[in-house]
Amino acid sequence: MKAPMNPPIAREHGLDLLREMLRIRSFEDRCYQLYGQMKIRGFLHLYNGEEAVAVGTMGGLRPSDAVVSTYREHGHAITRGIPMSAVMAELYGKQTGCSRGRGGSMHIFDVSRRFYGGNAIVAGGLPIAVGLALAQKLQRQSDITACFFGDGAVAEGEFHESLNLASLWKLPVLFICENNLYAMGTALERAQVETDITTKARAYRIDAAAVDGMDVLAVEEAVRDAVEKIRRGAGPALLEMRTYRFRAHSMFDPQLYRDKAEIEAWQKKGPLITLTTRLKALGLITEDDYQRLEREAANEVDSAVAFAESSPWEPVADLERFVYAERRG
Amino acid sequence: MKAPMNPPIAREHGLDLLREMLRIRSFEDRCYQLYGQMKIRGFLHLYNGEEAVAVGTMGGLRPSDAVVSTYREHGHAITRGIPMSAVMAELYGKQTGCSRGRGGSMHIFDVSRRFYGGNAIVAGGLPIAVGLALAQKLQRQSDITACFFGDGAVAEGEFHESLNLASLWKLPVLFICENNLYAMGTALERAQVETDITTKARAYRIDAAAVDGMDVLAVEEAVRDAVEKIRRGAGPALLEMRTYRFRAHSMFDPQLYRDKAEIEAWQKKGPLITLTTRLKALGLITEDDYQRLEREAANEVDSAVAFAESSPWEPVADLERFVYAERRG
Amino acid sequence: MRSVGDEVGTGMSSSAADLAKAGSPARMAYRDAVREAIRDAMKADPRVFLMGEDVGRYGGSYAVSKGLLEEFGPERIRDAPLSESAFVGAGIGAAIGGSRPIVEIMTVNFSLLALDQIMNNAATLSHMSGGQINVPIVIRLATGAGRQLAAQHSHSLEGWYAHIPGLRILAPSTIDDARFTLAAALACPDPVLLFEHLYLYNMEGELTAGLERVDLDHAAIRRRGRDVTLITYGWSLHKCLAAAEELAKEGIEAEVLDLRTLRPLDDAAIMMSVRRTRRVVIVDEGWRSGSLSAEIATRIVEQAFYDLDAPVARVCTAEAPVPYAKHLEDAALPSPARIISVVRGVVSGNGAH
Amino acid sequence: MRSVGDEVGTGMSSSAADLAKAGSPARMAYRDAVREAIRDAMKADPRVFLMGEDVGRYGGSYAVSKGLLEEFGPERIRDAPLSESAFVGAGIGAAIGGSRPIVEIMTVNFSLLALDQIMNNAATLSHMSGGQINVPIVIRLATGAGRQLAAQHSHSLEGWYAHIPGLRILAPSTIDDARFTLAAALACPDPVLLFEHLYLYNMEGELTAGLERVDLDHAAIRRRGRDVTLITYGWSLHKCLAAAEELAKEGIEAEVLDLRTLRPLDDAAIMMSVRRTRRVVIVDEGWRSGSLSAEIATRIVEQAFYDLDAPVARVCTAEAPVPYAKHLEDAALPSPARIISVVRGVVSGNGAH
Ligand SMILES: Cc1ncc(C[n+]2csc(CCOP(=O)(O)OP(=O)(O)O)c2C)c(N)n1
Ligand SMILES: Cc1ncc(C[n+]2csc(CCOP(=O)(O)OP(=O)(O)O)c2C)c(N)n1
Ligand SMILES: [Mg+2]
Ligand SMILES: [Mg+2]
Repeated sequence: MKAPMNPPIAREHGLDLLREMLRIRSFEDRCYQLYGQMKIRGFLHLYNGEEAVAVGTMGGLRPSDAVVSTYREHGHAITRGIPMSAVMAELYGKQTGCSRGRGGSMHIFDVSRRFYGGNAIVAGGLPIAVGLALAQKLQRQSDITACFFGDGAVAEGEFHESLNLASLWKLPVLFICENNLYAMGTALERAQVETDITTKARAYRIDAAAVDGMDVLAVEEAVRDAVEKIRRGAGPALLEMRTYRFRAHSMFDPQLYRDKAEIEAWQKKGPLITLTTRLKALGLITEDDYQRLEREAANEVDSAVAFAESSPWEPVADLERFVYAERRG
Repeated sequence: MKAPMNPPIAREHGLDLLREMLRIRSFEDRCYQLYGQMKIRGFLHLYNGEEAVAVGTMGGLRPSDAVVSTYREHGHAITRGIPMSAVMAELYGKQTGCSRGRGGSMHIFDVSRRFYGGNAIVAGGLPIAVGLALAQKLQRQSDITACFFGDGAVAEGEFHESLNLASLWKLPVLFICENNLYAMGTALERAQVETDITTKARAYRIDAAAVDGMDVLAVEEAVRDAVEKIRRGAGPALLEMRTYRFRAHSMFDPQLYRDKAEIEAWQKKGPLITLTTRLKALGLITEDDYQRLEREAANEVDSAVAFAESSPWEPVADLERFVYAERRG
Repeated sequence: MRSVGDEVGTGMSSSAADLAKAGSPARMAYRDAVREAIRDAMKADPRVFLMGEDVGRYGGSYAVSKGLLEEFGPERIRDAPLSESAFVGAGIGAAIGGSRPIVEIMTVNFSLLALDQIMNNAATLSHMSGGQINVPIVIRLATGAGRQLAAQHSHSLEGWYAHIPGLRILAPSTIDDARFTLAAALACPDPVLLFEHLYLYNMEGELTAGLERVDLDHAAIRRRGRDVTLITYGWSLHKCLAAAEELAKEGIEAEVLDLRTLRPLDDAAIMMSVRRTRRVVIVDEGWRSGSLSAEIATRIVEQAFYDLDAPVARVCTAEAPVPYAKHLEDAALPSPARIISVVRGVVSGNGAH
Repeated sequence: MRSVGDEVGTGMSSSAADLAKAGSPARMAYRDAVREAIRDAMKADPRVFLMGEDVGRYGGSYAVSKGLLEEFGPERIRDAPLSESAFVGAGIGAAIGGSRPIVEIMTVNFSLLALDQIMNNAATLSHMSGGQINVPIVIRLATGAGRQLAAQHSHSLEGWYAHIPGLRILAPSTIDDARFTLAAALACPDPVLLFEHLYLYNMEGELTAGLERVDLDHAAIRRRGRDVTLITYGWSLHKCLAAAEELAKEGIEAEVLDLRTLRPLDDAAIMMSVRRTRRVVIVDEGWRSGSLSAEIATRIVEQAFYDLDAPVARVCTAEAPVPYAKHLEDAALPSPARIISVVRGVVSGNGAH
């Protein structure tokens, strides 16, 4: 696993990274409460513990790059720049939601930000990402496509087919595997005989590296290197982000498959703690800074909730709207 | 690629191997003619050039082992012991065919010989083979399952999923990849970025070796070693048989994608030539032996054709028979 | 067919023990009935095993298999990787190889990834091999919408699967069927798909006293009525029963026919009821166009056209991917209210030609 | 909708050049018409590319794309590995990304491996994203039986695909449609599946002089008749036309309606014909139960019940995996002979209620 080089880091940048991770954390914590209040329904998969992956990755992308995500995508969406209010309204199922209430938690879309969703079929997004990258290459763009997926997705046939295709055609795809060690209740080593995902990637001649997914600086650095190569036309790359999900898989998960000790051990090296400790040690931020950012995040979530609460519902008459495009040709 | 050890070989054994390969060759050549005469219809995929793979592999299996094959399976079926007459009758679509005329060339079945077909979906047989091996393991049998597939199948998601499953559960599967360098008109290197199939197998922690598929003795030896390990409970193994198809992919293939020179070069190292040359050099057989075996094979094919010609058709009234089992429970 | 009762003596009693927790021995939730059916089968036949994603450690994504790993161990309660095509195909292979797999596809939505194995292998091997091979696999799938799971997680494809020759498609919709259909399915040499609507798992009910087996072949009248026949299955059955209660207050007596088996369809039971009531409303949760309701309506026209006093009507799901928002999802799915208004139309409509 | 004619001037003339080989400029085989349509599209719009197994070096498994690799190069005529799910999904992604992919799935039989991408992505993305995304992908699939390719290679699933909201399903069955449907499909922002029956490729015919475009929305009456309406599509259209000729000799004038579009269905055209002839036989190559014929029959009952003088009848494929042997396969599929005898029954049947 690549060790972070601990590059010199500027206070402002450190604060930006911390701010983004706190925005995600407090959004997710609020979602958890709102689910209890039945404001949010359906499946809800929270990102707590994995914030460094989203934040470290998005920072390395351009607005014109494409992003394909999974059903655990709030963090990706928010740090990509989709307003919390539009995401929260979507979770409420409101007309002002980024998918007009049709998608919910698993289907956050914002084409204006090249955020191509939220996909609820494990590994279902990989071929889509390959296709977006194919279009980028055919159109001679210098943009790339970043594709998030979990360790469980690696067992699916679509992983195999997509990596081969991307590598064979040298497409500009950054595959980001969020290896949080579990696919629902199934530990990686009980689902896949080769647990080193970078080894698998190399079987498609794809450049791959494992990264400490709890260290946002390590993620940033690895993504910067990979993206630079991909833009140069070197073909796809895969980064295995070693991370951990602090909460249950979804709101229905009794977590019989892992014990508290394991969770606590990982929480000790959580992304917020890791970055804050480093920044404080370097004397770049104070506890006050942290408190302020946390408050700002909470306020942003408050107004997102207020926005969602006060937003209208899509008229029932529009149920079948958008099944087919409204303009033809 | 593993070099054959050229083990001492007995005349009888040499003759057996030659006989089996000649039986396949003359069966396939006759099929080619019969297709021209419209006695055989549908898709017909001939095995010419690959005989050493089937013959060298089947010799290493027990009658109680299971075999899963592809649509290019005449050679596997015949050398497995299915009477030529039953196979030929199937190609004629007759009631006496091993699948009662319902399957044709791509769907040869003989459960009494644990020959589980003929599958016309590329890679479609791999999960079935994994399942047969799972049943063997659950039932504490010492039998194994041999699964044939082509280089093209390796690109399919089912290859990925099946190899992982077999390795994860340490199932007794012998994966035999008949790498003839082409999937229809698509050369391996234009379809897959990693062309060494043993490298891919190792990404599932599966023991793999490349074998000269034109040398039946090399195939025999590699299969013997692999099967012995698998029976010991070491889990699955994969053998990449480097071979070549002498005829078109099917009867509709104009072969625009490869040139005569390449075909001729491979024909020079064909399995029949390779073995015959060696046996003659060792003074184990004479040209007369060869001629005799060729005649015997031709005669066997003659009577298979006669049998097929004189066999009855399945009554049309039985069209829907066997869609569901006739006995319930 | 193998008799379930013969084999489940111990199963029944130990299940009774279990169920004591859940209240009276005869009362149980659909989820528990399915679990008991699996336990019985595992005990009755060592060839039986359960395989699927998260059926073991996790306890089943709908808690159906909770506790079974502890009872039967990891070899027979097999957690599978995310590889639908491979583990469904492996189930087919294991069935051919003499085992009796119960394969759980977590939800029908993921079965699309295994469809090649189901259509091209499970459904065809017997016929294509001239009857040499049977594929006694049982595939269990959660199906249906209504939980705000959005477009990719709300499919109702059981009627669509019923298009495929070689498969048997069942939809156990009562506690009795949940408790005993599996045994009949395992005893059947053909591939059987059991569709369990996700709304049913929490449904509680009484197990019919003394019942020890059910068959795979017959529809069942769940409510008698003379004015109109509601033909349905799955969770929609319970919507129809609710609608029928309301309609009774208006003096409309609806007969409710639970198809139970979607392939083959029990034409005899359908026509018998239709000939009596002469009016039909078909209720199914599939998208309207090409849903099972179309096949049923067509068979009624083919076999009982002159017995109809009104056009066959149907209540199905709107022709759209199922949306997340509650109000939109509710509007998309069949509801007692929609069933009632359609029935009113059919019954009041002048039937004279 | 974009006008094809506006763009294909050069395409037409150069195609004419090509076709000179094949005889008179206006006469061509279905296969060549499809190829010309692809050439036109490639020339008219640089965003268009063709992707699929063996579309390049091999020339297309049905020789449809023969010569296109040489003309347009490997970047736009893309040979794909055996990875149906990935390259169909990649087509969807490329369409979202602003390209105009024509994805060839060699045959519908292999599309099962890509069904998750088609149903859960292509068909849902527009609705699920609140209309932000269109998926202007065109997927071409060879379909149908009749060539003794046996169970796994003889599926007719176009009617089954027509169950899925969000997709447009077309079945070009004439030289004109083969020549011009693709352009309309590429101009449409929705995902379009074009089903080409493998028996059509060798069919030759005259291109209607002056025709420059066709639409995606309307059925077409291919033969006028007053006694019965044959509703069909694809290769079955030509079986129906042959049957109609025979029936005419007996004085039975059959109207033959070519659906052209299977989703959405052109209800207006169907009902208009049915109201005139008052008798209907639906012919489709799908397995009978749950075939498209069921949906059509049901719509007729829903919308024109009182106009019918006889029950709707249908001629479909037997409920079995399609067998290899010629005599069994012929018996399994719809044939002019079966169509004729069913029509005779429907016409002679006493329509009085
Ligand atoms: C094809 C498919 N199979 C099963 C599921 C049910 N499911 C949803 S999430 C999940 C686990 C995925 O694990 P992983 O890929 O590691 O992502 P994570 O949830 O850990 O972020 C499963 C099995 C699904 N959504 N899609
Ligand atoms: C899933 C699937 N896709 C496409 C086809 C069409 N097809 C039949 S054989 C073949 C090539 C397979 O090549 P390979 O696996 O190398 O086997 P070979 O024919 O060379 O023995 C293709 C593309 C198919 N039968 N199944
Ligand atoms: Mg995970
Ligand atoms: Mg090959």
